[in-house]
Amino acid sequence: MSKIDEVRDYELFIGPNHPGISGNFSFKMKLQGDKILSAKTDAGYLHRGFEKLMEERLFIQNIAIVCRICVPDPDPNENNYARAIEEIAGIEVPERAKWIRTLVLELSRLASYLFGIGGHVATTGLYAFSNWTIADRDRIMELFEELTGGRVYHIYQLPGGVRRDFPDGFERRVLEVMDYIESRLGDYDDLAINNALFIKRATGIGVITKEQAIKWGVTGPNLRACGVAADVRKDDPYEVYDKVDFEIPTRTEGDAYARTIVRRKEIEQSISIVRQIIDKIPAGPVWNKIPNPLKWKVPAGDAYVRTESSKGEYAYYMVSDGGRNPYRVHVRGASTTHGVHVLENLLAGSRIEDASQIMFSLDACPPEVDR
Amino acid sequence: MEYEKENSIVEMMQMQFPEAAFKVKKERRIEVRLPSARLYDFAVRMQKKWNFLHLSAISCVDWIDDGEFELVYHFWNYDEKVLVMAKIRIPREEEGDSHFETISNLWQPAKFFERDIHEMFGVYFDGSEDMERFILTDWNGPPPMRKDFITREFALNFYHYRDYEPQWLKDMMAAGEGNE
Amino acid sequence: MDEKMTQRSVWEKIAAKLSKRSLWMLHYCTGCGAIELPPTMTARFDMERFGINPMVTPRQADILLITGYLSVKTLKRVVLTYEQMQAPKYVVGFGSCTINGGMYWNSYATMKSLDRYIPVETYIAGCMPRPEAIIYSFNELIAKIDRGEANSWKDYYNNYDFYRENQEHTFEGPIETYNDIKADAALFRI
Amino acid sequence: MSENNKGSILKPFRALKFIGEKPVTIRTPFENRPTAPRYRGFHVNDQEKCIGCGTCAEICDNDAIRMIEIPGLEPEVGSSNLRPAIDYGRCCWCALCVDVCTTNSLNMTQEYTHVSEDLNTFFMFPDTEGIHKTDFPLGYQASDDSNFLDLERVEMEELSPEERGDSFIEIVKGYSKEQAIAEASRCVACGLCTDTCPAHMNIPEYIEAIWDDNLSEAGRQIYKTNPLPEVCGRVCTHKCETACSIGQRGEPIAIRWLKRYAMDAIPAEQYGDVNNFRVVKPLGKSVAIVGSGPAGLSAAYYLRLMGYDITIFEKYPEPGGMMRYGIPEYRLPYDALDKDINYIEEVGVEIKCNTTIGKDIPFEDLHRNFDSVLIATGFHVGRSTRVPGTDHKDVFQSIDLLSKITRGEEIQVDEKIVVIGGGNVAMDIARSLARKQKVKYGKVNIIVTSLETRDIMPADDEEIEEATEEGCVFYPGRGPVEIVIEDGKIKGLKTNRCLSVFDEQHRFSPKFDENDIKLLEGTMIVESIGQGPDMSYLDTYTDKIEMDGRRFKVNEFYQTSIEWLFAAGDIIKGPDVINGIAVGHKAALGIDKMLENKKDLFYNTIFDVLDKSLKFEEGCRKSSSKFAGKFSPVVNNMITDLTVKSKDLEERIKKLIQNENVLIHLDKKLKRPQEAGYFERCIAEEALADTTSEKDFLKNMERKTRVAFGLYHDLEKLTKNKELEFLFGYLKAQKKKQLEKVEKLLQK
Amino acid sequence: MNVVLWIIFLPIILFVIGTFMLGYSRKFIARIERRYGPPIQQVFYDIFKLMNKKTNISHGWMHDFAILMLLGGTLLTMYFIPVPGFSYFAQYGDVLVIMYVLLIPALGMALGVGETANPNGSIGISRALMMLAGYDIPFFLTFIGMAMLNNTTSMLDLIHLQQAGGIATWGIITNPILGVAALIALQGMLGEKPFEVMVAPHEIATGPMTEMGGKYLGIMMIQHAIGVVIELTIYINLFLGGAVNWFEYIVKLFVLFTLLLSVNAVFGRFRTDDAVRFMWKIPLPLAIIGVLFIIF
Repeated sequence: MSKIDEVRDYELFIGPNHPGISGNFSFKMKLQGDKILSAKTDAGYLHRGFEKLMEERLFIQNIAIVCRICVPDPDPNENNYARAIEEIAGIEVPERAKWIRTLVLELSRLASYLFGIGGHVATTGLYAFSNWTIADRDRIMELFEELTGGRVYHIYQLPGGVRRDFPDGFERRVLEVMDYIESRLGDYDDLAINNALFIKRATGIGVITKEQAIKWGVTGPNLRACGVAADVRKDDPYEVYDKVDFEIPTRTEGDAYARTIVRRKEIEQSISIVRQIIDKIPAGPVWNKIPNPLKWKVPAGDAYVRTESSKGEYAYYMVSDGGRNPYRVHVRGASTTHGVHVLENLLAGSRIEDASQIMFSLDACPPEVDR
Repeated sequence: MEYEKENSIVEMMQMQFPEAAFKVKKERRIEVRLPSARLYDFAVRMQKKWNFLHLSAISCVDWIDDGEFELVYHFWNYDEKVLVMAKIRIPREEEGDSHFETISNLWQPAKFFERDIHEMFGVYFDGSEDMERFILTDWNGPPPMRKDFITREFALNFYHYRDYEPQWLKDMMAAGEGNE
Repeated sequence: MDEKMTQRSVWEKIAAKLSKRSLWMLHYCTGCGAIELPPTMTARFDMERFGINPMVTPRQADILLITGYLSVKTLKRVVLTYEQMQAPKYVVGFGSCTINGGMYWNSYATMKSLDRYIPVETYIAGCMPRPEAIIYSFNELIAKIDRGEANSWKDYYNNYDFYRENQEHTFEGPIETYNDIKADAALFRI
Repeated sequence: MSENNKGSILKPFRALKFIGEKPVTIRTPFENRPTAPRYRGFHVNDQEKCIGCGTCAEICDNDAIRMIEIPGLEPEVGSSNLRPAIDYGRCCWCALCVDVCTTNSLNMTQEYTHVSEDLNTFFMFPDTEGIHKTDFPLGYQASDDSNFLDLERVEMEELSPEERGDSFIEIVKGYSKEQAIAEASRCVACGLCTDTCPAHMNIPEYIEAIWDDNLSEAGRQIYKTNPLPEVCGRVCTHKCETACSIGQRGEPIAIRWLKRYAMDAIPAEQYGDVNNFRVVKPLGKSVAIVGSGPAGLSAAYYLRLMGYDITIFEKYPEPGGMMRYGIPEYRLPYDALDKDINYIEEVGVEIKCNTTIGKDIPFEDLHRNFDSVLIATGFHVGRSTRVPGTDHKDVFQSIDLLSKITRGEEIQVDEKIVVIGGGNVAMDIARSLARKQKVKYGKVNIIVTSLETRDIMPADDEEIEEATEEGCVFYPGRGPVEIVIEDGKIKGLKTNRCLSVFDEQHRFSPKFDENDIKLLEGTMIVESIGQGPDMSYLDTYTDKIEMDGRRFKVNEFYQTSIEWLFAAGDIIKGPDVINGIAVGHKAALGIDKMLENKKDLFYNTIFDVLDKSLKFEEGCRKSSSKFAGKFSPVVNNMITDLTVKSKDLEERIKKLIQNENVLIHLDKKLKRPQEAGYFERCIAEEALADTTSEKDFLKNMERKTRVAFGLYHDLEKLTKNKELEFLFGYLKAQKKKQLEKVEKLLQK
Repeated sequence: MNVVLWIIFLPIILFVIGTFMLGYSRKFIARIERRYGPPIQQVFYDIFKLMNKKTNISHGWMHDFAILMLLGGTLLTMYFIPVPGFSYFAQYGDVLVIMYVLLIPALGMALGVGETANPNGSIGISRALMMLAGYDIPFFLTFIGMAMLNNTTSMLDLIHLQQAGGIATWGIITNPILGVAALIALQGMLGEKPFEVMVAPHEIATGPMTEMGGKYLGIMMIQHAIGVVIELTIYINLFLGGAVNWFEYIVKLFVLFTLLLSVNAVFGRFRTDDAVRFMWKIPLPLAIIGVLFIIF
């Protein structure tokens, strides 16, 4: 590096309180002008030691804390946790509970996508769009509130089923909300998705090729934006995803815009899944009683369960030694790849104005990294 | 036959790794226990030959009573749609780091997981380019995920907790004294 | 408190009346409670109606929202951030975690009571608080400013040693800050 | 959205249409916007319904629920004086507490706004009104569909009435291991049973051990307060099950059967190992016990444990007293009884049977040969109804018949028998006679009549049911008028209807309807309306002992007015086995105190520890130490009450005894996570004073704890506590500091 | 005497108009975002609050001086711009002077922010200067064009000419090409989206303002409020026939501002280089064509 370069290089520490970072996260960038030479992520601001806390709590108590691992999309956590126990202990889940769980997962996905694309568009300065999507997301929050009793943290999926059945008329209101969101999609497209300026900004940013994506361990919508039609819901079906009909939208460009488009298209798929669920859901009990949770030992064993969260592959590795507490729970957050080295790889060589766009288009969720 | 696909994969792998113990856990889940020295070979073959392109995660379990760490590698095959959990055990060092070889040159995600395990358990992966502290940069204690570290104990000892003296309690106590 | 109120000059009263209408909060998601901030900020609950706007740098902000738990790593940044904010500044603690550790009461990584590290103006119960509760708390804060009672920030200047001691205990060593709080206190006569 | 979408610059302007549209903003956020009906808001607790079981505190993730003692609230059977208070600095609104509540008293409202600068307001005592005393509709409520508790008991297999009708084989088959574990897993370890049990057995602990399949631990826990578990596992009146919090909405835990399972599963020869019995210190002093009933055996066991030489004198050929001679074999097989008694003999208690005090040995001799005497002779004389005709030869006392059956003597069994009495003894004799009838005549014809109507009959429901199944016919609510005798033979019992048994002051004063007369036919009448003591053996002492009404006047340790003479069992406090055991245990402590004069030591240690804990707490508060504030203010007050307000030891002791359960409460505190380790720390500090090594420390600590909380506290758990190790480190550091300070001073 | 009163009150009047316009802009955008938005006087509260801050961290005398330079430059510009009823200084200075003094605030800001040594601020300033290069040339050309068209460099004369001829002689009618070019440049000058690259909260945390708090930010906001009015006034004076009275003036201000805001509300921001490229690709050629039209 020549002397002049040395002078021109400087370090910029972005975060943790920076609007261009999704959540409490930061990275150190080496810049030359406004070109990023290299970036180094720095996580741990949200570290609470979940995996450790879980080891010191009863199985039942953990259902209240797992949802905190990823706040925008908490339900895959609950689902993973419940399913891991079910797999180890061999607990059967009633059919209706499976459908309800799928519904909850899809609603959560919808909410998260609305949040995610709103966030991405907002990084380009188009705040009207995020105002819309987040306001519309609130409708889904209200559905959750009605079903589970909580807006954000649902604490709803128990090992063996779900905590409560639908309240009266819930199906109708779900459909209403779905209709509403569907009716809004046109506005979304007009304002942002088909906005020439947004397209100009988002295309060609943070391009991941198909080969890179697989090598870097990219999953979820980000992988599908690179042309790989992989989805845990299809490949490794859980709950009732093998009984509902849906497509996996893919794009081939692998850039920020493609990622957002994939999410935008998946909103439609999710709406369709939710409608199918409401249509097909069978009657029956929603919870197979587990033993008294204060005196409950899960037999020794281990299980690796995966879900497709809105961010990508979300997996739990649970080990039980036959005691009252899980012996070990390893949380594989979807953003552990996206938020760290995929981000580092993409940032190197890009420009500072695109940094936050890259982060938001990856929809990286720092608490998943930190746990 | 049940688990036909899984069994055929196991058969194929068993030929190459006769010393490994395979088990089909359930649909799309295969468990294999390996001697730790064979893990790297296994990983190379997994990626290059058997097309397990996705490293889903590396988990570490601290079996303190056995004096061992268990490393569990979760490999996913996009085409066959099968997950292989490769389990190895390495000795657990009481003081300082345990050591094991890295696979981060094969899979990039391994970088994160290995770094994470290093921080949380104190297992150093030789050959990895980046083993710096990451999440726990401000932490001075032992690797927290080790079983001999008890977080409740540490927290109660280290942090300050609040002492409430609400009015209703005072009232209640006052009323109680009046009754006596 | 009554004494202080009577001591307020007319100008101070007018100033309080006007400045309570504009409160800028720092756009800093310290914890999971921040998930309810976007709905609060955006169309559904629209807190800009009450003059509350998200601001991106601590220099411009009046309110620091501690949205839930703080890991020690974040706490360090929060202290730095708080010191960079210009007085008068108000801290609002969100939810259980800021009061007595909340969910993470036995975690090795999070602080348990916020008021040991920085003075806190008001707390909101909830895990996490709903947007309505957040707006209600802002309303309370506004009323408090109007009454001239929102003076917790002075405490940081006056009892700096207390806060610094707790900070250093938790950080297990001194931290480097950019502001000399005691000198500032003398300079601005707080 | 084609693949190569360049987008549009004009379409975005469509968004301008929203200028004219109504915004989606909610206009009134300051008011509490109504939430969904299921919302998880602040807690409310129906104080009337709440029983203070603490299950909510138990399941809480965050240690957010603290059970506080309510002054003025008296603990009752099945409800404690604790109530939950909620720390909103911890709560995460997961509502697990609602779903686990045993009574459905804890619910959540739709209220969600609480903003305050005063942190004390975040510690809330939920009542029906909620945090701001404003009316909000209920939100998340307990529902039976998703209740975590297992309300149904694991069915106990029994012999069918046909199978058991003609034999004295034990009816109840007992749990298998799987059944027992399933049943034990239902327990929420609230400890209400412990409060109710006369012997204050460590019920949650042994149930937990059973659930853990750790039978030796279960045995150890049981033997702490009950040396006759096989007996209690079968015939206990199980007051604990009435108190059981699961019983609030479902079937209570089968505590009795679980105890029985645990003891049955441990072979007799392993008792010693299980219990790890060791005589603390042979003292060379001796105690005589008259009567080998539950009270006598219990006192003997615990006195032996303390190091005394015990001799029990028994009138009958075999030990066991009423347990052997009063309870029929189908309820309590002699094997089980022998198992218990053999163990007590094994540990070194000498039982002299066929020795009647007053006849074979004069009472005076006991005083001369032993350091202390405990009389536990029980009630062996049946009471008569004294209606005309009771002196007929075919009128029997149930207690005599039962003991004859046990001794294998032939008894008269007629074809038609009338039993008078509604208690368990009446059931026993009725059912025993029914068996005899079945053998002799092939059918059962027994009439049971009692003053009490069916709903207030003192006998256990299951006893009555089983008796009915076995063919006994009940005529409850009838009082005997006279025994009709014709030709020297009994024709039957003339009864009239009983209107009420007790008067308004709950005194026994039956009122009869003279017009409703009925003859209950039978040629043999058995009276079973109660028993009384036979105190003739006391000889001259009868006059010397102060009486309190019809019973002896005793102090809290069952010491009579004669210093060396203690009394226990039915003659003091009846009427069942478990009370006998409890009284025996306590009398043993009394004897120990009398003989070893440990009284002051015992109490002084308690108060020392309490004082110390208070000072410790104060110090912690002052130095803002991390240990401060883990101790609920109520307990603190209680201790202050005991320690500071009265300096006089006697007065303190009196106060301690006034609240009989104070030790149990303290002991419970030790088990609650919030306050656990608190006393331990204090004790540890004391123990540390004269220790050098870690081993010493633990030993010392054990000793101190044993003395302080000798009866109830769980020593094994304590010594295994991981916290201790780190505590030791902490204390060692403190001590080192102190030493350093001293050294510095010395240097100066 | 009249002049002295104007000198004293003009900044205040323009400041009041400016705050209300900024308040209006927030309200306008809020409606598009489907919410109510703050009260229209909100900006005034904000400025008051900032000026009332108890502590104000300074980064050295240069920092303080630069802030004053920022405000001073703006006020200076203000006096050279004719508004209804006051054109005392305007008769001495012409468009070229205005062009020159318009640059002073930008330089002031550059100096001050340089002193804070915050990289975000430095990036913001470099972006601001780049944008300046982008919009200033087309804007300057439109000045020249209008001056050439009307054969005068005096803004006062330009206004008089347009007012004399009615709507038909308004600059936007006589030379729409220049009008459009200037409008686009004006959007850039105001820093409205899509040219909001200088502030760009998501990218560089409000750029130059990063280290500004309390009174410093307050002064910057006052400057911004007055600056918005000045820049719009220049456009009105050049292309929309100025204003005869204050009513007309304010109406024209709001109409023009609404037009610009509509674009602001529905577009995101350009990347810096795209923004400059856009300025040079569209307004600059347009301006050149416009000028060429006038020349030939």
